[in-house]
Amino acid sequence: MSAAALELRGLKKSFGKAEIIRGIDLSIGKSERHAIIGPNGAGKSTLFNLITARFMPTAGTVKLHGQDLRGLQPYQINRMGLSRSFQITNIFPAMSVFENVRCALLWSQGYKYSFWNLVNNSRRLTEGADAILDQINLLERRNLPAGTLSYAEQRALEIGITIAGGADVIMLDEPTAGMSHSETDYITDLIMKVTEGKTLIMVEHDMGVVFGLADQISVLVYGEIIATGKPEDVRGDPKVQEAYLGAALEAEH
Amino acid sequence: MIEVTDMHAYYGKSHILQGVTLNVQEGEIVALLGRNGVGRSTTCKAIMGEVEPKGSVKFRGTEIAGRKAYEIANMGIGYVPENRDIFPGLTTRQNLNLGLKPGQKDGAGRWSMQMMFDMFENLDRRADVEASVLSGGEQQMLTMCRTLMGDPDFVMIDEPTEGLSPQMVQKVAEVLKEIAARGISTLLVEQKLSIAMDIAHRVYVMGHGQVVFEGTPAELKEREDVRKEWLEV
Amino acid sequence: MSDQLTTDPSKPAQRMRAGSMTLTLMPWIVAAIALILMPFIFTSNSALTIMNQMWITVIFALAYNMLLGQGGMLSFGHAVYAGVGGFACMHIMNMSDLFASFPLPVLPIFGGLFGMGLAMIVGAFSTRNAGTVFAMISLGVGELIAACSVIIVAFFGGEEGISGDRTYAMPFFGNEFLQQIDVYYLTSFWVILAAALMYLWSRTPVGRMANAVRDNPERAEFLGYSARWVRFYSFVASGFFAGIAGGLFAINYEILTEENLNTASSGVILLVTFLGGVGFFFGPIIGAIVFTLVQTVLSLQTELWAFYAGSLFVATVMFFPGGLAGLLMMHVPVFKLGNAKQLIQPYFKTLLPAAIGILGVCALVEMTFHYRHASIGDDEMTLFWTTFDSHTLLPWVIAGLVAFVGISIAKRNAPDLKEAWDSANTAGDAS
Amino acid sequence: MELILVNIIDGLVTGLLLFMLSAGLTLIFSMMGVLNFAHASFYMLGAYFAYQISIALGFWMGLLIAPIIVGVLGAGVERYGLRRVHQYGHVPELIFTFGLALLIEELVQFIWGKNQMPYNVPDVLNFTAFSIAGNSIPAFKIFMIFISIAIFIGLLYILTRTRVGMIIQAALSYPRTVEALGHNVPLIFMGVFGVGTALAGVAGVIAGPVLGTFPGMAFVLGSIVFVTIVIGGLGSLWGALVASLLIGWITTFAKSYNLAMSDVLNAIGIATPENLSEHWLRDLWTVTSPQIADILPYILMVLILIFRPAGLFGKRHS
Amino acid sequence: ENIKIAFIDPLSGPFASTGTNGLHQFEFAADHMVNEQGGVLGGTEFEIVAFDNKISPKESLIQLQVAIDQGIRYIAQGNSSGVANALTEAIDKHNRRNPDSRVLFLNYAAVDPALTNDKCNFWHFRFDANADIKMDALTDVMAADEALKKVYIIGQDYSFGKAVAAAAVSNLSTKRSDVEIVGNELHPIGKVKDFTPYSRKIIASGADAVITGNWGADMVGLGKSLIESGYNGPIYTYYAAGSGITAALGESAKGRIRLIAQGDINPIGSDEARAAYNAFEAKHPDGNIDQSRIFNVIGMLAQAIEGAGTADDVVAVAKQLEGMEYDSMWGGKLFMRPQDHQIIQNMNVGVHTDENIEFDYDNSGFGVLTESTVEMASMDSPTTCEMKRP
Ligand SMILES: Nc1ncnc2c1ncn2[C@@H]1O[C@H](COP(=O)(O)OP(=O)(O)OP(=O)(O)O)[C@@H](O)[C@H]1O
Ligand SMILES: Nc1ncnc2c1ncn2[C@@H]1O[C@H](COP(=O)(O)OP(=O)(O)OP(=O)(O)O)[C@@H](O)[C@H]1O
Ligand SMILES: CC(C)C[C@H](N)C(=O)O
Ligand SMILES: [Mg+2]
Ligand SMILES: [Mg+2]
Repeated sequence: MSAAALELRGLKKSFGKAEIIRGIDLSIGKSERHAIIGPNGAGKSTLFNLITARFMPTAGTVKLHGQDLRGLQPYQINRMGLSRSFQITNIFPAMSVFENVRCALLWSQGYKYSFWNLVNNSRRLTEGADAILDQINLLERRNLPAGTLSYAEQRALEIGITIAGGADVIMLDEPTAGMSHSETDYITDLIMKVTEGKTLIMVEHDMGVVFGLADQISVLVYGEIIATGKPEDVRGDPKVQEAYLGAALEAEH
Repeated sequence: MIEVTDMHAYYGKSHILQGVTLNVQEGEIVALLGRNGVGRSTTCKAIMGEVEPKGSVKFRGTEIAGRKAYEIANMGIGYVPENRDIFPGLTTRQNLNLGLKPGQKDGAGRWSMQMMFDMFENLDRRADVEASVLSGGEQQMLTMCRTLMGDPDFVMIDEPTEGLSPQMVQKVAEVLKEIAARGISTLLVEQKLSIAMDIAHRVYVMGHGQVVFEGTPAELKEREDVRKEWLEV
Repeated sequence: MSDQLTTDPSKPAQRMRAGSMTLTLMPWIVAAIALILMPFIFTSNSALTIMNQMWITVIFALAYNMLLGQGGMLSFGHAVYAGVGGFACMHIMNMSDLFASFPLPVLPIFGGLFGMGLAMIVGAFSTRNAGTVFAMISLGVGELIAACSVIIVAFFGGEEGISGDRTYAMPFFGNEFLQQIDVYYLTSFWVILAAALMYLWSRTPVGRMANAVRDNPERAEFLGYSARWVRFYSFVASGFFAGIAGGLFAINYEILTEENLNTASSGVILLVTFLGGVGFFFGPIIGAIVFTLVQTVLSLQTELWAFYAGSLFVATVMFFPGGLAGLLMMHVPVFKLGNAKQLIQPYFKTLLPAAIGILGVCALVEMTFHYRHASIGDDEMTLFWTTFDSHTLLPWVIAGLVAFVGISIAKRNAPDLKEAWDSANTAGDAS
Repeated sequence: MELILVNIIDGLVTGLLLFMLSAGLTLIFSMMGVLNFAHASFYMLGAYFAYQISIALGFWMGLLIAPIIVGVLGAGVERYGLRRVHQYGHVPELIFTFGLALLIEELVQFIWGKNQMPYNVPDVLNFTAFSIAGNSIPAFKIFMIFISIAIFIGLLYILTRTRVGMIIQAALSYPRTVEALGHNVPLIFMGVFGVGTALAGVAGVIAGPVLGTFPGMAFVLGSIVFVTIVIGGLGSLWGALVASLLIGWITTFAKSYNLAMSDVLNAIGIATPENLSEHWLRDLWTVTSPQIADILPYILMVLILIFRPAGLFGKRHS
Repeated sequence: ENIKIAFIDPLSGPFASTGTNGLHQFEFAADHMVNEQGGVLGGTEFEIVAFDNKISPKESLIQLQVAIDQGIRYIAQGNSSGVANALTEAIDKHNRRNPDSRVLFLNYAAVDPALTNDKCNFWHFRFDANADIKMDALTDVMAADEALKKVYIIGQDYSFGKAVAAAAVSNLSTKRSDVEIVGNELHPIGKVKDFTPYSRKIIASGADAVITGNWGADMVGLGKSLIESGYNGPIYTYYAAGSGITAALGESAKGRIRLIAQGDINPIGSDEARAAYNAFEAKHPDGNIDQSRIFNVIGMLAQAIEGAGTADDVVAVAKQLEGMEYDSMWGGKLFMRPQDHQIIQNMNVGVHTDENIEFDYDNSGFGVLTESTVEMASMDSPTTCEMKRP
């Protein structure tokens, strides 16, 4: 087994008395597309938050490329090449759509906290941001304040910001929620394209997307992973059928 | 029940709704379909008075266009917004409590807090935590329940299944049927065609800020052209 | 509570318009020429003094807006950075050997460095949070340092402050800055330089990220930037430019007192910045100019100047939440559409009577004030270059009539204006 | 020893007066998010109105009517001013109240002039309740204590027994949604603002005779009321009470005892430097407690914010 | 063309009351003493131009510049020695740098001794006794009180308050070394909300007398709270009269407040003064002449201008003022000491009472009754002034 991109060991998280994540061991290999599915409130977003240091784990370790993330801040983790999106849209509402994406490019292009460079002078920044906007079909809306986009457009922008930095581990929390079928298909393709050769970790309730994208699927129920494996295997797993997929799977396909 | 005629709405200068006409009858579930960004949510907001409507909106024969949102709500119209708007700082229970109309007692109407907890066991478990930490799906359930607490006679539900697990989607579909069964009319904005087609009595398809198709789900199924052009399926 | 008091960028008042600032040199050249020509138009010394005061306020307000408009940080104690910079310069002026070793125009840099130093110390703990926590820490630190001014007499000179003499610096090409006009050009040089630097700052990566952190600090963290450090850098930069303003103050007035530090001054700069408009880079410049005029020129005309100033603020926030700059920028689309001509007549028909009506109201206010408070027998008053007896009916009737007629005409024509405005904002129908 | 007792009583009076102001402010600030800089101006209006009414109808009618007028004015300000500004965000609201404070001060001077008003303690209460070692405690102060306690109990009842608090908190984040649930948010906002300012009015009526009724009385109070509610924790009535008392006592004691910094430093083992008058820290060595009494609350606030950003009784913060 | 005098003092803000009252007295004095008498130099009138400095040094300097630009050559100011210190320095610099537009500084109330000592300059004239002179006279009265054992000194924390405290300490130690100073402290100016804690401390110290230089709201607050808290000794003050203070203290302070000032109001110094005061009352029913020295400023300036034969050459006018002797209608002779431009005059100690009061303050029935007078107080007091004359 090659060194995992992300490795979770004995991860636990409680809020007060409620134990939400109850010991998760999971290792996600390099260039793997890994989907995490599970019922509402199972702890999927919490797991994302633990990995990206939005929350402190109660116990256990998270390793990114073999390096322990304990005590690091979100921005430090991001700099190590991990980027995430949010289930509840989290963009810069007052800035233009273009600036939203450009900000996402700054650190990865090495600008750091510099105050001796002018952003407008960098073709690489402008072209990079426009390329992303093109991919997420928002080029036309480039100069609008992001807060005035429709819901689905904001979701698209959320993904754009996440992938802009070119991180090699990308985590998407319900990327297609609120999108229509055609957009969902489009975004699925896009995700497929931009995560080529990268590690993708994704939470999604749309089984079409999950089975279309994922190499590996983990099923999270009540803070525990009850199954991990290839899509076919997971789909057939009776435990999973019972706990999560139920009749829905049939209806979907 | 509700009768919208030639309704227009603007955000600043952009003309979003360009003459929407639709109606929902007593006890009916009507689905409002369309691509992203065509103005379905705006239609709901305009009916609710959150966005200023131009044109006519009649509720049980009374003109409500131009009234304040709380007046409209107190006449018996409920709205479940798409972006959830959970009140942070308040617990799940308190959020539900705020759904009650001024002066309304819990359990006095068609729904009670206990029923909500029975229906969505997730909410029961998280009844007393601050609602802003609920999972995405839980927030979705909470918003719907919160509006129902006010015992509306007509509800507009904006994408209720978004972010819900397949099982929960089924659950919500059942709840929607239950809502109709209790004599409440529903305007459903839904992305998941399968559900809309399954439970709606009638559907409207929107495009370019107008209604471009009206009919039963069965009729829509037959109209390949409409689906191609306006729904991109 | 942490997020209550950042400027909420989704509200129109605070929106820093993206892309509204292009990197052209034109406005700067025009500004520089204007600055050079001003003394030829306003020749008196007092005009120079007032203009100096304006440019100093401009720098200070721009520095303040680096925090408020761009960074979303509301400070109630920003005067201390300018003040401490100024005090430091005052002490340098009084160290005759050191002071004689460099020319005067260099002095503000020291002010900047001291302002920056203090900002680094305070910023180390205050920028951890934005919102109410930041605002209240700034208030507390501001009060603390202002109070120190009367306690730490060695540095702040107590209630009397510290004074010095700018002419002891090394002559600058033979100039000893004896006259106001010399100081004017020094200040003008600095205002252009500082404004340009601050403008450029807003275009740098940290400057851009300041906006991002203002909008959504959490998301910025997930893009690799520490919200706290971004705030810290903005804060320190703002402290630097505030210190420059303080240094110029020291040169211009040759005295610094507690007043340069206290919360009233901090409050004023907030008002000034807001009046101009926090959403635009040049907003604070307008604010500083207008406010200085109100404070110095209007207060010469009427005792009730603070009343008018208060009304101005209230009216501005109520009707033009984008500040005066927002009001100006509203017209940009009209110009772009080439429809500006359509507005001239309706403006003329509405605003002129409105202005006259408001003057009528002011006259009534002044007359009431005079009637109530002037000493007995002192019935004469002068208003708008006319002297009359405030105890007779005629002037009241006239003023009342002017007010009434002016405002009713304005009211009657207002719908036309609105219509014209709407049509001017719609493309295509310019005939 | 006796002085300590006297100071405890004085501090209590100061603290409770502060509480009356901060109670209204915490109501407005925590519920509506409005940093009402004009709050102290409403306090001033309370004093002036009460003075004017007391000339005609006596002190007690002033106590009754002045706060009502102030409350109605406050509600009017919300209705015709703040409500409009509210949609633009909190900073414009703050500027609005800033401007308002300026206007009110000017208006007061316009009407009543610049001198202090002879607004005095009513005769029935103008006697010495008791004396401790030559220090008299006026009956009026005892009266102030009772009024503040009554207000505290009343507010606690309203806040804990009604849904108003919840509705407003919700409306702070999503006013539209709350309205869509059938609550008349504007009316509630107006009510809260009215009640909050009326409370400030009460404080003015009561403090006017003691602290003086003059145009600068609002400015003098300045930002200390904000300090109080921040130390106490926004939205916590108990916090406001505790913080007010704390500030009342701290400042009273600091002013009543001439504790010098050199004593403190000597006590912890740092020797006073030789030739102090030359020393660059000489001003620090000679600082005495009355000199810094008024900034102690600010120091306390900064420290609390650094270590406990939610304040003493504040509910939540990450 | 009128002779303009710029009045630069606070007309708005917390100290507006003192400033406005001063302005009224200036305006009245100019009209009454000069304009109605036919003006100076054969018909030129005085005109007072008011400038609001909001008691801020910075604003004062701007207003000074504006005044100079309007061609004004006489600057009157008095409220707060802090502002006076800034102004005198600015005027000195201005006159050095701009010999064509020199101005004179007529200081009518800022009494920090430094202004006529270390910081003295040729352009500054002080028409009020400085803090040292006043304290000298005040302590003479105190020293006569055999029962006096313990004294408490309290004042505002700025140059003037400090000067008062220093003078009190040095005077008491020479005149009555047996008197113990049980307290000597400064409080921030204009910022104390409630003086109760200070009063408690004063009472607890067992003081028989309190000395304070407080003015404005600080005086009212301190006085009221001392009396309310049960203090019953005398309070020796500089500025406890007029501007609402007398009314606020009222009955409770009767016979307790002693005040050092120049000029006789009760009993009035002369019939001329009585006529002037009555005329003033008729014009300002709510006002007081609580700074009678303002009339002296106008009178002496008029005399100096007549003497110089010009109002434009301020050096000539200043030379006339230097060493001028002037008969004040408020009683006594005034002498402008040439070494330091400090006026020398009779100093009165009066008491706050409602008996034998012809001219009350604030329409309260109470006023200040002169109890004792020191003639030409501190005529020979030393000065460190090294006057540089142009
Ligand atoms: N800060 C917190 N404090 C207390 N409970 C929390 C907190 N954050 C999350 N929870 C709870 O933890 C559970 C898991 O939440 P999480 O958001 O991880 O669910 P999820 O699997 O992402 O669900 P969904 O699919 O609905 O988004 C939920 O029941 C939620 O209420
Ligand atoms: N506050 C706003 N200001 C300006 N434009 C807005 C605003 N809100 C929405 N819009 C625009 O109005 C259009 C319709 O928005 P609406 O939210 O009604 O779409 P929708 O049909 O509900 O789509 P979605 O599936 O994305 O929710 C969109 O193009 C959007 O960009
Ligand atoms: C007007 C006066 C009370 C001023 C005071 N004597 C001072 O020197 O500051
Ligand atoms: Mg989730
Ligand atoms: Mg929508």
